[in-house]
Amino acid sequence: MFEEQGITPEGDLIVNVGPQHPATHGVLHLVITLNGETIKKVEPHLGYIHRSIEKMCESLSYRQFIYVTSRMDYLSAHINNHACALCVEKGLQVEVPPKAQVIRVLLDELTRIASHELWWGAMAMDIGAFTPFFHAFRERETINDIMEETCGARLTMNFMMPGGVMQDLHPNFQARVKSFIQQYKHKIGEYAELLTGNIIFKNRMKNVGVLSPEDAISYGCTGPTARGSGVSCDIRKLYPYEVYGQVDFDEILETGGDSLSRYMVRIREMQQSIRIIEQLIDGIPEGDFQAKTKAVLKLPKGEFYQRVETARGELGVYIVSEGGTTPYRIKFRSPGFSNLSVLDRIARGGKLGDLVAMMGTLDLVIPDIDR
Amino acid sequence: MWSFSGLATGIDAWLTQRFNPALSLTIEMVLAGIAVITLFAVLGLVLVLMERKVSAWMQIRLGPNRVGPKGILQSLADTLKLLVKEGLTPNSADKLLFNFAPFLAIIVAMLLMAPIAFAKDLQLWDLNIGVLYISAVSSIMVISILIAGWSSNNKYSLMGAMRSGAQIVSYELSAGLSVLSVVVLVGSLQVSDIIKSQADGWWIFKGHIPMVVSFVTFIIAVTAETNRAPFDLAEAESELTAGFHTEYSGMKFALFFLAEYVNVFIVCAVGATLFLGGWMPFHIGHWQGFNHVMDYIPSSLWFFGKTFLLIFVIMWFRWTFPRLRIDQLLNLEWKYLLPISMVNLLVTTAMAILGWHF
Amino acid sequence: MFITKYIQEVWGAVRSLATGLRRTMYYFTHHKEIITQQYPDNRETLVLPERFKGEVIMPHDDKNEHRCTGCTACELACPNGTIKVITKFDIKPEGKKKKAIDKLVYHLELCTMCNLCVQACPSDAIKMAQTFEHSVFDRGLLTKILNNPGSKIMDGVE
Amino acid sequence: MLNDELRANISQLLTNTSFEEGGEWPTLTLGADELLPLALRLRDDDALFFNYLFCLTCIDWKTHLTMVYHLTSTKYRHSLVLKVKLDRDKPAVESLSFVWRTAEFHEREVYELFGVDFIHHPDLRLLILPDGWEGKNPLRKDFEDPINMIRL
Repeated sequence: MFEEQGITPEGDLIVNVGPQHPATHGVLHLVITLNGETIKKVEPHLGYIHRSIEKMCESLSYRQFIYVTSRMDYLSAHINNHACALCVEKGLQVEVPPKAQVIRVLLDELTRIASHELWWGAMAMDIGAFTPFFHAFRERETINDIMEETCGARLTMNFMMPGGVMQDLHPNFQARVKSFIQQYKHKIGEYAELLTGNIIFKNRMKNVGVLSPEDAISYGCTGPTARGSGVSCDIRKLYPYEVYGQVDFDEILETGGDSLSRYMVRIREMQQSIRIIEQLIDGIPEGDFQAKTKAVLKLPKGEFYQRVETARGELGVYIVSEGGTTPYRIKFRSPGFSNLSVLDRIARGGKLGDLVAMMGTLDLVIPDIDR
Repeated sequence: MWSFSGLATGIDAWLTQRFNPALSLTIEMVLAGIAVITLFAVLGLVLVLMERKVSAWMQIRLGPNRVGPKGILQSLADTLKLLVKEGLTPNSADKLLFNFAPFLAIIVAMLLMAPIAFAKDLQLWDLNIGVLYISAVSSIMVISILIAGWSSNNKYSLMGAMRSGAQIVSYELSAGLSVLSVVVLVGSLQVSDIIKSQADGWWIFKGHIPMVVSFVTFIIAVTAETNRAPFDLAEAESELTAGFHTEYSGMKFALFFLAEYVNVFIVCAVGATLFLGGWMPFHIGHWQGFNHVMDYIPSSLWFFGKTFLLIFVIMWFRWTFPRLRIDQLLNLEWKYLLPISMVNLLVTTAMAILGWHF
Repeated sequence: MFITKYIQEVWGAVRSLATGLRRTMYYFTHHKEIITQQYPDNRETLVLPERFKGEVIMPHDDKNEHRCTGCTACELACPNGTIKVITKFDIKPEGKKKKAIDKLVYHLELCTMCNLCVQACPSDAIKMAQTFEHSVFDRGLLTKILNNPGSKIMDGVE
Repeated sequence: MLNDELRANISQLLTNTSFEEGGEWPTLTLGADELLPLALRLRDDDALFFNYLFCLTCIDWKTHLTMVYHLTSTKYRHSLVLKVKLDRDKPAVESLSFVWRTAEFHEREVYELFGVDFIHHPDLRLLILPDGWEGKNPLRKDFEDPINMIRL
């Protein structure tokens, strides 16, 4: 009888959070065991948006499969495409022209800012502040407009292709990015006023969902989630790709391990992205935006692994090729999947209100987890 | 000058002329009821629109602007939508209590209208324990929320109701204590007495810092008592989807919604009455000339102006702050607000005894 | 001391809240900052960038001629099977047979606007249009035939 | 060269190891029963310190299955690939979820997509697929689903 009503024999409530729930931002389904307000267990049930992208990619050619990956982590679609393009290039051993490299990095960083903007607004909404959401979207909208002008789409651009990028930058790109940087620097102070400095917000975030560095590594957490615990894991620094080795930026590390640290990592990371863009925007090299590639791409027999840093952490693309025009097996090591697995560990003992704060700062994108 | 008391006595005289006293009393009661219900409906429409506009402007949006000129008929359209929607009752819910809870909420809100002085001589019932009556009746509100949460047979509703219970019961303390500090100064619980005592200046100005402190605690406490953000844990939508009214739909949901807004209006009216002089115009001590000029502004305008100012403040809070967690919410009350208002009451009492106020 | 710490705590909290309130008040009073676009009303002035990927179209010139040779490069490039090229054989005046398109069927409902077909086209016959209001009541209407009826290939396009 | 040092180090640790040629990182192929002891040694040895399993997957080679483990060390920044050949009809391998906690979710994913049985896994259930998909293994090459799979 108790089982039917969702009560454990100990008298704890079993509550379904999701798949339709305002805090899950998608179709994440968490089954949580609650003792009063205190969380005893969190069990994720996934797959509500599982499209088996890995299987789909097995029947698509090396040029075609890239567009599918935009639908994984749709907030950093560019970076997903970038990872796939890099992995194919690694197999083809194609040298990407310098101009294409700079364009890719610029768009990556803009995507990262846009993704963090959305995270900031959505996380603020999770913990009950509505206004930051709209303020974040104002800046995100500017980036989307820039993307639209150059790539022709706002969310799933499919602008990267093996060998370079699909089109040259739009003539307005530089001027618009510069004006965006000005706008952004002006607005970042407002973010602090609205949320970062707020005493209620700080109390909601401090010592909530503490993740130790050992756990972060063992659970495979990457990106801002792990860097909030002081684990250095920025792929852009450790294994530089494209022009990341030549630009000057800091890897943001916070040592608290709690939700506030993860929050601060992302806020400071946005400023680092601005720094990277500022260094690159004036010196876009002349030349081709695309390397010459064959009409039909064939990867040599072998295995290729490429890691990139998306807005959420380390994305790994693992292509196993049999020498054909389509990948034999492709695996996307998505950052959200590993980051989600740590939720049970950090949520236990917290309050129900803490769960949304933790989910907010883990920055879960459900299509990225389900793939 | 034209006054509401003339109108009331006129109606009374006209009725008693034609009917026997019992019938005329009944008719008067019905008239008063109709007036309150009309006020309810108007308040609901105005406050919902106001909330939407305030939130929109704070969020760099335009807000409703399609229905009617500048969107002023938006809430009417919303009401129409809610009226024609199906009111679902979950299968496993306690049907009687489930359907009763929204009515209890609205009845409580209606009862609270009685002692509020909307303008000079416009008061339904000036009973001698007016403020106590408001504190007492507003506590019944929590019962309707608890009934709604319990009878829905939904875990979200239940948790929302339990949170709300803990919250309202604790915040009633500091709200009561800050009300009490005014009562101590006035020496009466009657609403008309409280307003009259502010003829030479409002209590927030006359009462030095202790009154300001109790005004601030009052605003915080009533924000919590009416379940408004940042204390909207009972319906924290990112945690409990909609809290105690998760299972409600259609008109039953609308009643809860209306009750929330009317409660906001009532607590702001009480705040305006206690601290800002109710319908009393802005008077400064013995500046007769200035006071006379102020008297030319109608008293109802003063009352509604002050009330809506306080409502705006509460909305301003809602659209700026994140929500508190349940333990922080209770910490705030028991560790900060309650000690502060207790010390404050002590100081106010000393002030009243020694006659230090103006 | 305990009391000073307590008061400092309260003061700091109140100040942090006041900065937030000041910021929202600023936006409440400054309506110029509103960025809302009133979409259906601004249809006339709405300009989409020329690269915007709305749907695939085949431009025709005023003589009702297009540039498509029917090489099926777009069909092969498409990851979703959105494009289907149906070819026929034209008889040229000099009696030679020449391959040409009969219909270029485009399934908008399958299209992900990935731009790969436009990239693959060797004769620039198709391009992306800047339309975006694609909703229709009948799904069949989303299957489009890109070449106009009676159109033929432009001279000089091989 | 980091990879060469690592190869030498591991060769000392293990007799009769054979590294696969090619690839970005040193690749070890081993039997299913050797995996768990080696994994523990790789993690606990101070000179190797492979504390981070960054990718765990499986490949269906039609004749057999291969488990692929990508390991790296956050201290020395060297990486290693472990491969375990499994029988296609009854694939079973020791679970690594006690060595690296991230393996728990990844192994559940591999279990449902490839049907690999992980021995001593704490909670081996379907993770992504809905109930009723046990034993169907959609990522295997011979999987057919005429309703949901569209072939172009």
